[in-house]
Amino acid sequence: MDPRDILSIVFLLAAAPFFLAGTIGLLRFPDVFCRLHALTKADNLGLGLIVIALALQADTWLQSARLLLIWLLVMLSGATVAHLIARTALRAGRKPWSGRS
Amino acid sequence: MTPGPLLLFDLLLPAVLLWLAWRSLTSSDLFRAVILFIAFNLLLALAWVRLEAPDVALAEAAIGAGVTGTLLLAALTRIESAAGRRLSRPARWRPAALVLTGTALLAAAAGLLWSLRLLPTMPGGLGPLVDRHLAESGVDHPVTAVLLNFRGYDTLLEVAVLLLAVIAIWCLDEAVPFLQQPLESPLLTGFNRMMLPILLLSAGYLLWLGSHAPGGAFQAASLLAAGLLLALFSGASLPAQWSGLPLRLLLVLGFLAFLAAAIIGPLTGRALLHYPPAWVKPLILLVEWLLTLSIALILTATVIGGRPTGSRPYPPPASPAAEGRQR
Amino acid sequence: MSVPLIYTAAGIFLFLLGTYGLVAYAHLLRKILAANIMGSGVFMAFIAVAGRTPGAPDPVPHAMVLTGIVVTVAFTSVALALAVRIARTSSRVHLSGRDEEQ
Amino acid sequence: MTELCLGLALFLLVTIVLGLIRIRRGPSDADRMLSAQLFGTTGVAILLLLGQATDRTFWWDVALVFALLSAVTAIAFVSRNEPSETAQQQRDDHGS
Repeated sequence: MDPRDILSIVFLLAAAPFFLAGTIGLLRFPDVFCRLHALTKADNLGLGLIVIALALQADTWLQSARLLLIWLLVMLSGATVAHLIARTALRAGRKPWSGRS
Repeated sequence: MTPGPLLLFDLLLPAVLLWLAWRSLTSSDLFRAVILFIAFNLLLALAWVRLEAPDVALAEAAIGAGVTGTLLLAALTRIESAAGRRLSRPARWRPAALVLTGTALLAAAAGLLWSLRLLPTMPGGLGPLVDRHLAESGVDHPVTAVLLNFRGYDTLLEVAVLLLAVIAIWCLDEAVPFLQQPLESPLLTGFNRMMLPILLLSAGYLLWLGSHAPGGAFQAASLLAAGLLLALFSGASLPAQWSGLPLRLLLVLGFLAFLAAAIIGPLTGRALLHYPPAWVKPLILLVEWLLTLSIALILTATVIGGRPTGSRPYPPPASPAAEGRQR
Repeated sequence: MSVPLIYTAAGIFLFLLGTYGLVAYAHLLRKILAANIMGSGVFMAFIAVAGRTPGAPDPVPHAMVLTGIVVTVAFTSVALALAVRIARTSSRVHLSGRDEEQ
Repeated sequence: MTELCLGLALFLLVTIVLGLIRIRRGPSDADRMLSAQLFGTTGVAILLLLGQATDRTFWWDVALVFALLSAVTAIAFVSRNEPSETAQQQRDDHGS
């Protein structure tokens, strides 16, 4: 097991909790805005760690560049969509959650 | 035997697909049905990946995630603005009818599954035949060779079907404003300014890829169509003088190019769609490029869902009354 | 338990689910969704059966299913345009003569 | 290594199943669109892992298409739900 494999395994194992956190946040949080918060965690960090792990395994630089591009695109569209959904919810008069309501 | 986790994956994915399809059909609120259907399409692309069908997975992802979702949401908006947002429940069945239909469906399922067991696993299918003639097809990827050369007839008529779809839609109604009121969000325009070139490049990448790996005209066209839709969402529209003859020419261009390539055969003493061996490769590339452009415009036109009116841009901008309401 | 068998069975059940949806609902948009699900079921069964042959996957079913997916988009868009047209002219979205909400 | 990739892909599919609960329960349309967006991202992750596990990197092209198009449907949803959200939406929301 050369160091690259070990590092990849570490990163892959580190990615799992972020996806889990994203999903549990999606289920447990009280309103849209918090859930958006949880969703983008899965995007940025969960996928990012997977991309790093796979980039370590990639044989050529081109493949790791492709992985990086996919990750950047997911983050770009994730951020835009999160903003637009939050804006629509806010304009529809949905107040952010504040304590025991 | 497939490795452990993969088998579990293959058991869980169909179950999720069936559950999504069931929930999509039986949910009372229509919007929820559409969203569940979009999620169903997303996971369907994963099923094609598990079935070793890369081209189909690409097409499902590009068309399912990009065009079909937007098409359904746009149509739902128009239907609800015309017929109101009422929840609809399944028909109240008399018990006899329910039992009859239930048994018929289950009998059909049992029959199909039983016939599946009798199906002989004949070796190879048509794969080896295609591989033998792959060299003359002008491309290196078997699926593209089948699509554009060996079974070019299907693809030619398929583009004709797409064209007929646009003609049918244009006969029904004039184009309505694509948005009630434009989404003036600075983030969206910034996102579009970044995404449109990337989508254009990726479409070119998929098109170039099609000649030797999974990819091709249809997947590239749906990416281009998604780019055009993004532009439409931020209020862009084709100016009036371009939405007349030029648009119609571009829509028909792909089909005409394919037809011309097909007719070269009989003109030079060969069968229809039998390209002269000397310029098979350039011919197929040219046809694929023009097909991508035309199909992208056709898919976008189907989402706009109405014919261009000579005087106004296509699709017409949001009506001033709506703008008055805009904060 | 080979992988293609699971997906063929799933395809068959998707087709039957779509048939039920097509029959049970009067709302046009639901019928269009049901028709799409039926199409996906047929494609899944077709490719899964094709996947049973050993060796490299057979390109011909893949090409035909690819064509099928594109044609499905075409017919969905026409059906939706018709549904919108019906909704606009008769402010109802189902064809049944009875007026109660179906 | 491939075992871990497959295991993680299975784990991500399970998170998608959990996400289905939010689609079912989500009071407002925005929540449902949100979970569809999460499915897109998790789908990209699964595709990358499957591509690595089965050593075929053309699955990464499918992931690229997913990444590119995940925004289109969500923007279609947003443009549909501009301020004209009905009051029914408000009642829907008090459920959460």
